[in-house]
Parts: sequence; structure tokens; C-alpha cells
Amino acid sequence: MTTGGRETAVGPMEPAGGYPFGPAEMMAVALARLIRDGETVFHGIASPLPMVAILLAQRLHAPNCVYLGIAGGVDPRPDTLPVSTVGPELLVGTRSLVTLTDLFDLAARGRLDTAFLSGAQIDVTGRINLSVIGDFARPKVRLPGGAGSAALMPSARRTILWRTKHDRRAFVEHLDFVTAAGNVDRVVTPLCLFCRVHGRLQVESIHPGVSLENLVAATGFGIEVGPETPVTPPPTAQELALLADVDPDGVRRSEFSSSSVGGG
Amino acid sequence: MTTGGRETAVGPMEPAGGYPFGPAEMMAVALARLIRDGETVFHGIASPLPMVAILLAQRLHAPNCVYLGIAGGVDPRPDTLPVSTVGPELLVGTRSLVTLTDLFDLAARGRLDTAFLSGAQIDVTGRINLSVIGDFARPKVRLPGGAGSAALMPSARRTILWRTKHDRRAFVEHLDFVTAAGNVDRVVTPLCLFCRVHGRLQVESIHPGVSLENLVAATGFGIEVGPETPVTPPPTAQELALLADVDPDGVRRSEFSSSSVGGG
Amino acid sequence: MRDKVTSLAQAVSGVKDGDIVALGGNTLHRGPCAAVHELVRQGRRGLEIVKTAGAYDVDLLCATGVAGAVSAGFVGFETPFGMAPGYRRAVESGTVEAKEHACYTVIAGLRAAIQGVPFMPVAGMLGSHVLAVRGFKTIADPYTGAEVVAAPALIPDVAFIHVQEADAEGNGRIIGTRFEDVLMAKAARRVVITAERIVDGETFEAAPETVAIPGFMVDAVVEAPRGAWPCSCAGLYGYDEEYLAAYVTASRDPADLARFVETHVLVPETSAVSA
Amino acid sequence: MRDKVTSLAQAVSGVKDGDIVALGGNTLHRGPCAAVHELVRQGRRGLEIVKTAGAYDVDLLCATGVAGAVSAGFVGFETPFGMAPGYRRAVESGTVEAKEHACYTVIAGLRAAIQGVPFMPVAGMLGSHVLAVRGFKTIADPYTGAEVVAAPALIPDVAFIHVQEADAEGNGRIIGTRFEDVLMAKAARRVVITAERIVDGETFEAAPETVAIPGFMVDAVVEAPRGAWPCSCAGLYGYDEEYLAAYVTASRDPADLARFVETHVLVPETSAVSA
Repeated sequence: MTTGGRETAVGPMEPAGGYPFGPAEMMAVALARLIRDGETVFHGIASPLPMVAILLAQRLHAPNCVYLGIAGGVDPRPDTLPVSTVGPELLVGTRSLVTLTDLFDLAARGRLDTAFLSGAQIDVTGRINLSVIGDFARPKVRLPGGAGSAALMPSARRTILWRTKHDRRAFVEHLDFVTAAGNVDRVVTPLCLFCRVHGRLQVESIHPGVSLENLVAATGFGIEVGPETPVTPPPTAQELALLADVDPDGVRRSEFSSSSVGGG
Repeated sequence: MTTGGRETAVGPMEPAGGYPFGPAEMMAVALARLIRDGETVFHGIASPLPMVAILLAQRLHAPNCVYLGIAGGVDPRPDTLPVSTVGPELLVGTRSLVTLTDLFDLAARGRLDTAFLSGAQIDVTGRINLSVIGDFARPKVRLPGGAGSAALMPSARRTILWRTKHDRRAFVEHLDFVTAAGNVDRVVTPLCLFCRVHGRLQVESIHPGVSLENLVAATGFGIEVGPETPVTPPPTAQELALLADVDPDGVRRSEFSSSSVGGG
Repeated sequence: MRDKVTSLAQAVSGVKDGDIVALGGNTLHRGPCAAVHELVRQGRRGLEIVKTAGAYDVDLLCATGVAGAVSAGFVGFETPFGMAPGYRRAVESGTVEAKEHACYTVIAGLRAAIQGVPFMPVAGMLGSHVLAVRGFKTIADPYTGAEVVAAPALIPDVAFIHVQEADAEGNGRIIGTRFEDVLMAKAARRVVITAERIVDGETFEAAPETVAIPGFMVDAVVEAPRGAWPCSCAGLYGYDEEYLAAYVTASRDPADLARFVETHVLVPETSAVSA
Repeated sequence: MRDKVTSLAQAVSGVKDGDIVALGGNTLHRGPCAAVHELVRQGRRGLEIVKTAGAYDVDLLCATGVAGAVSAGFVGFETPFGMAPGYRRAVESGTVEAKEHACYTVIAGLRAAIQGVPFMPVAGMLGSHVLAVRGFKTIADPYTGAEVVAAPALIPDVAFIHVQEADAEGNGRIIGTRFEDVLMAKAARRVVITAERIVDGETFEAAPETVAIPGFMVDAVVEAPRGAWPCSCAGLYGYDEEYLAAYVTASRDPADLARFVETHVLVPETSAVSA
């Protein structure tokens, strides 16, 4: 029904340490590592990387994390991964059905541990814009909208943002519109991992093969990096093997060739 | 699982016009006649007479009235009638399930046509008490409570009250507690049919075999009756035949020998 | 998801004196009576019981001193058995507070809890003294100024829900009507499922629509055959007319009631296998 | 209950210019696209479209001038096809008003409609500019004084819901996830069900849990095989990748779009049997 991701190689990383990986693999693994065992974890629309990351984390260190998706399944065991993360493939193996309403409610009453969200623009405080570029009433670019983010970012215990494009149009000094603000914990990009400390994003680690100069040049807000900045541990052989098993068609790469922006 | 009603003969009526009927038959038929074709109609807990009346009306003049019950069924076709009107017997033949929440919501948005409710006490304005006799905080008698009535009486398009005891303890000048108030249209008792005009109950018809003196003596609030007061048409042969078919075990009579008060 | 199967005693031991305890089912049907019996055996005190419409479960908890308050729209044994004598006596004597509700305000309070908001606007209710005795306030709609009743959030510390089938993860399948059980399971801080039988959860994968309670909302699962008894359990058994009639008779007198409870409830073997 | 089966043209003809129209489904899945195509064919104007997350349905209604406003949390074709060009152009040129929502405020507005109250308190949302651009107000909890966002009631004039099976009374069986379709069916003044096939309703009696939309809430039932196309319909067909890719390409240019609509939408035979 849906095809897997395309084989487009994007980003600055080269296979390192003998394991073949690119930015999609690095991001999927980095996202998976952030998931804790036993957590309730949500992703929404247009979210192939979180989908892959959750399924990978369940195979790695978080067998009891509860995977809740907009597709309505709970801990699905999909036979094939859809590129549309609302797809009925994500109902295979589910034992109960939940609606988006149920999941927003879960967050609202403080019981959703982690939400994966994204933004067309992300600022240094972790706020996001998924609404417009330019003026709201007569925008230069009408973006798709924030989906669940305005409700989830303040109410989920933590939000992990991801963005497959890391450039000065995505990571900005000033948002054109604040679609959502809230409990952002980490941001994962093809270049680095941000954590939020005292309300501001800072680089927690830089991915292998990325230069400090490129990272600074690609980031529209001020960051402090230097030779002491840790390097993200590259995906291990086990991580890559399980990733290939979870996502044999490479759906994790689909976001890199789409005009879509991950949603909520 | 449940037994049918007992064969207790209660009330002032004698078989009339050649058809054998007592107060349970008169009340069931009088309630059924009030139901209009195409309406959405609800009864709740402890409501054998409305249950029988709705099923009877569907067989008589209202085949398209929609029967919604607290048991969760829609237009059930029970094989046997339960004495507990919450019973799973009222799920037989249903094609969808509804919760009490759904039915209250339906009323709240103005889409429930008729609710059947009762009261331990009923006053001349049609307000009811199902909460306490005496002081609320330290009551002389703690009654079961109003169930859905406080929500439904103001929001259902109309409420039909019924009460199998018609005496001065039930039809009172002054309620000890107002459990619910609202859109009461008719009240059916073993003695008469009340309608509400300009906010006050008045006798619309007196049941056959009931004397005016008895009706006045049994009613705690002032009523205007006289020789010109119409007599309720007795159940027809067709009504009684279908009633016997709908309720062969005589569940309609069960309320007359119970300490229970019909609910909502 | 992890295995949550435990014993009834263990699951109930998590209830603390004074907790707000929601009970699934409605009147004579699918009440979580095995759990209620265990609350009596464990001697809990001062519980606030939440139910839209209760019967044996609420009456027994009031008559045995377990309940300190009841937030319900209705407590009675319906037409078959009439009034609830234990509840009546407890409220009339002042040992239990009747927190008068319409069933819909119980629902509204649970909805507020589910949605993580402090109150829920609720239609109807105007003209009822319930508002005054409960201190329910009205609030002006910020858009039109219209006044609407606001029911405060009602957050159970624990909900007990009896189902026909559950798996070890807590997925609960309810056959027939769900009453307000799903609301209770979502609203409560902790959810205990008692199930007629524990089944392999793979059997739910073919029809997840029939699973009313998703396992991730559940904290403990207990296998409790006939766990709704003496209530009915749709598809399996009706309510126990003889037992309930005897209970209601006994419940009218404290000494009779004490003997009845001693025989039928305090001895686990009896209540577990009776009828 | 009465028979509600009618033609698609008849069912859609009840929509008036300017109506608020809710569409079931989500993004590329189980949208009521047969009804959407008929709205285009009948040339409705100025509709306010309500959806949590839309794609082809919302984009087409914007691109063809049927929609005057969109109340949605998201409009886009997700990762497979990216942004929604027709929606973008219509909003950027000012012919369609984007009534910015979080999906949860759409849900909150529908909940207020369902519950017959003028507004619904909704958690989260603080810090978002959505509040300001939509004029959403906050309200003080009358019990604690805590401020909470109040979403105004959102009452669709009509909801179109596509299901796998329905009976003549309007009982609608949905296989797989229900998205927010049940909320829409309850909130709307009028409900139109389009169904892959109309079946004998007796088949629902064995498993009423699988019936998502009770018939008594439904006004019209239309048999519409492949009625979700080009969206997916769980258990029956996937989304039509080739068609959607072609649509998105055409939608970028008004002239191309007009030709595409002429060929694929305005000719009923084509859209009814295509793919």
C-alpha cells in the first residue's frame, strides 16, 4: 500500500566505526536512546522517525514502554512500517483501541510521559512554529498547523522534538508564530542533540562526523560549543542490526526527502 | 434469572368494559399512549412501567420511536422482561451500545424527546423529591436519590412522571427537598392522568372506576375536578392483547409490591 | 507491557483509609463485588464511594462501616428488592455522608478528572437543591455570559472494575454494556481489574473494539471467577435473587446484618465460591 | 427505526452554503471523500470545514472554492506527499480563513457541543499564540481560582462519516480506529454516513461493540463503495499513492488543478469507480 522511504543519502555523516549509518540512522538511534523503559510514549501525524525510534527502543532497553500512536493502536507490532504514521498498519497486534482524544486526555491529566513533536521553526527556548511564515492573517507560507502540539507540549511530562533539517531557517532566533510552548526536554537533529537547561537549548552532543563550524553556521540562535563538546556515541552494531530488523524498508529515511514537517 | 412481577391486585380499578385490567394495565397503556412515533424515549433505573409502555407503544402507534435505556441498548427486543430495568435482558437485539453518559449528553444538547422519571414526592408544579424525607443533613428517611432526574428534567424536551402510589404522602403540597425540576408534561398514577398547564399540574382525566372523592382525598395539593372531568379511555382489547404479548409475565405489576421508587 | 496479575488481597491492600474509591457496574449488575468483599475483610474505614447508581456494593460498605461518604446519584436495590437499608441507616444515623449527586454530575466530575481540568460545565441541574447542598457553583460562559453549572473534578484514588475477560497486561473486555466503567478507569489514579477469567491477550487482537479498558491504564489484574456475584455478569450469570433478598432482609437490623456478613463475607471461602 | 438510505446527491444536497461541515477520518485515512467530491460537484460555497487533521479532503475543498474557512489542527499530506498546496494557496491569498486550532481544541469544541454547554475547559495551550489569534479566553475555576482555557462550542451543521459497514437505520460499523468520528457524529446537527456497503443490521446484533455510530444519531445513509478513496479504508484498501501524488502536483497550479478536478472529480462516473 505505501512504499518505504527512498534511498536518498542526506546529511553530513559518513559511515563511521565500520558501521554504515547516515543521519536517519543516527537520529533514529538517538531518539530511541531517550525513551525510558515503562514510559507511555506518543507520536502523531507525519512522524516516521519517532515511530521507528519507539519500536527500536522496545527491542533494545525499553521492552515495557507503552507505544501510543495517533493510528489508534497500543503497542502495535506492525508487519510493515507505513510512511503515513496514521496508517492502519499501526493497528496490527493491538489489543485495545485509543483515540486521539484519549491520548490528549492522558497528557492533560499528567499521565503521558513523553510526546514526540516537531516544528518548522524551533527557537532557543524550545518553542515551535508549525503555523505560518510571515504574518498570521496573510502569511507568506501557510504551514500545516501544530496538530496536537499546543495541547501536548505544556501537558506531557516531557516533549522530545526532532527535525530532519538543521539550518538557520529551522533553528531560529525569532519565531514568526508560537504554535506551542512547553516541557521540551531534548531536540534531535541530523547534526546534534540539544538538551534544555534552565529553559534554553544547549548542545548536549554533536553527532560523529559533524564539524563544530558547520553546527554553529547551521544554527540561527547562539550556541556554546567547543572541543570539549561531547560527540554522540555512534550507533552500535546491535542498534543498527535491530534498526534494520524493525525498519527493513528504510521508512526512517522518508522524512529527509519530503516537504512535510513532523507533527503532533 | 429474574422472576416476573407478583400477582398482587392493587388499586381501585375493576375490570371494565369486559376487559380485565387493573391499575398496572391502565398505567402501562396510559404511558404508552403518550409516546409519539419517531421520538427518542428514555427510561432509567427501577422503571418497569416505562419499559413496558415503550415496548407497547412500539407495537401500537409508535413503531419508529427510539427506545433508549440505561441498560445500554437501543431498540432492544427482549425475550423476557427483567424486573431490574438495568438488566442485560434489555440488550437482546440491540445493534449499538450506548452509555448513560451518551444519553445524558443527548438530553443536554436537546435531542432527547421524552424521559420517564418518578418521584417519592411530587408537588403541584411537577417538581420531585427522591432524596430525603425530613432534613437533608440528618434525614428521617434517606431515599435512594434522584439518579438522572436533576440533569434530565430541565434538559429533556419533556418529562413524563409516573408513580404507582397515589396518596397524600406522594402528591404533596410541599416537597422536603427539590431533587429535580423541569419540563414535566404529564404525570400518570393509578388514579388519574395529570397534565401541566401554565406550570401547574391539573387533572386531565380520571381513570375508569375511580371516584372524584377518592382522587381529591388522595392528592395533597389542590385539584379542580368535577362531573365534567373526562374519564381516561379504558385500555382497548387491542392494547390489552399486545400488552399481554409484550409482558406475559406481568412485570408491569412488580412496582406495586416493591418499596422501590422509580428512578431516572 | 508488564504482567500485572496479582491476588485480590494484594490488589485491595493498596487502598488506604479515607481513599476515594470508584466502583464499576450499575445497581444489580456487574458491580466489583469480590473487591468490595475484600475491602470489608480488610477493614478499611472512611472510604468515599463513587458510583452513578449502587445497590449491594454501596449498601454493604455503608452497613459495615467501610464507607464514610457516598458520592452517587442513586443507591437502592431497584424494584426487585426496594430500598437500601444499610445505606439508609448509615445516612440517617450520621455515620455516612450522602454526597448527593445526579448521575450526570458524577459523570461530569469524572470527565473533569479525565481531561485534567478543575471543573466541568454541566447542562441541566437548574432548580435542583442538589446544587445548594453540594455547594456546586455556576459559572458564566466567557463568550456569551450564559450561566452554567460547574461540577468540580472527582478524582478516585482507585477504581475497581469487574470484567468478563482480561489479559495479564490489564486489557479488560466487557461483554454488553460498559456503564460508566470506562470513565472511572480513565479518571482514577489507580485501576484494579477483576476478571471472570484471565485469557491470553492475543485473543483480543482480532477484535480490539471489544476491549473496553486499555491495559496501559490498569495497575493490577485479579482473576475473580464470579467476581460480580451477587450482581449479574452479562452473558455468564444473573443476579442472585435469593441471596440479595436475604441480604436486604438482614440489612434492616444491625445484629442480623453482622451475622450475615460474618457468614457470607468475612469467610473468604464462602464469598469466593458461594451461589 | 426508520430506513434512512438515500443517494449521495440527495444526502449532500442538504448542505447549505456557509454551513459548518465536519469530516471524519484523519489525514490520508478514511476521509469521507465521496461526499467531498459531491460537495465539489454541487458547487457549495463558503463552508467552514471542521477536522482534526485533514489532507486531500480539506485541500480539495479549499482549492475548488467550496471552503471559506478551515477549523483544523493540521492540513497536510504527511510525509508521503508533503504540504497541502491548495490549502496553502487559498489561505495565503486570503480566500480561505485558517481558523487555527490544536487538534485538542477542535475536540474540546465538539465536546461542548455534545454536552450542550457553551464552552469546554481544556488543559494545556498556555504559551501558544493560537489563543490570541482565535480569541480563546481563559476562565477562573470557581473552586480554586485556577485559570484554564475555555474552548467555545463547535457545532457542525452536518458531519460526514465514512464507515466500512452500515445498516439502513444508520448504525455504522468502523473497522480499526475511529479517530474523532464518534465525537463528530454526536456533535453535529445532522449526520450523513457513507458506507462501503449496506448490510442487514441483524448482523450487528452479535457484536454491537463494533458499531461506532448508533443509528438513532444518523439522518442519512449512503452506499458508497470505495467512498474513502483516495484515502485508505482499513481492512479494504490503502490510500491511492499514484492519484494523490498526481493531485498534489496538480494542486500547485490553479490551471492544472482545474483540469485535474474536471477529469477526476466533476465527472461522477470517474470519481465513483476510479482506482
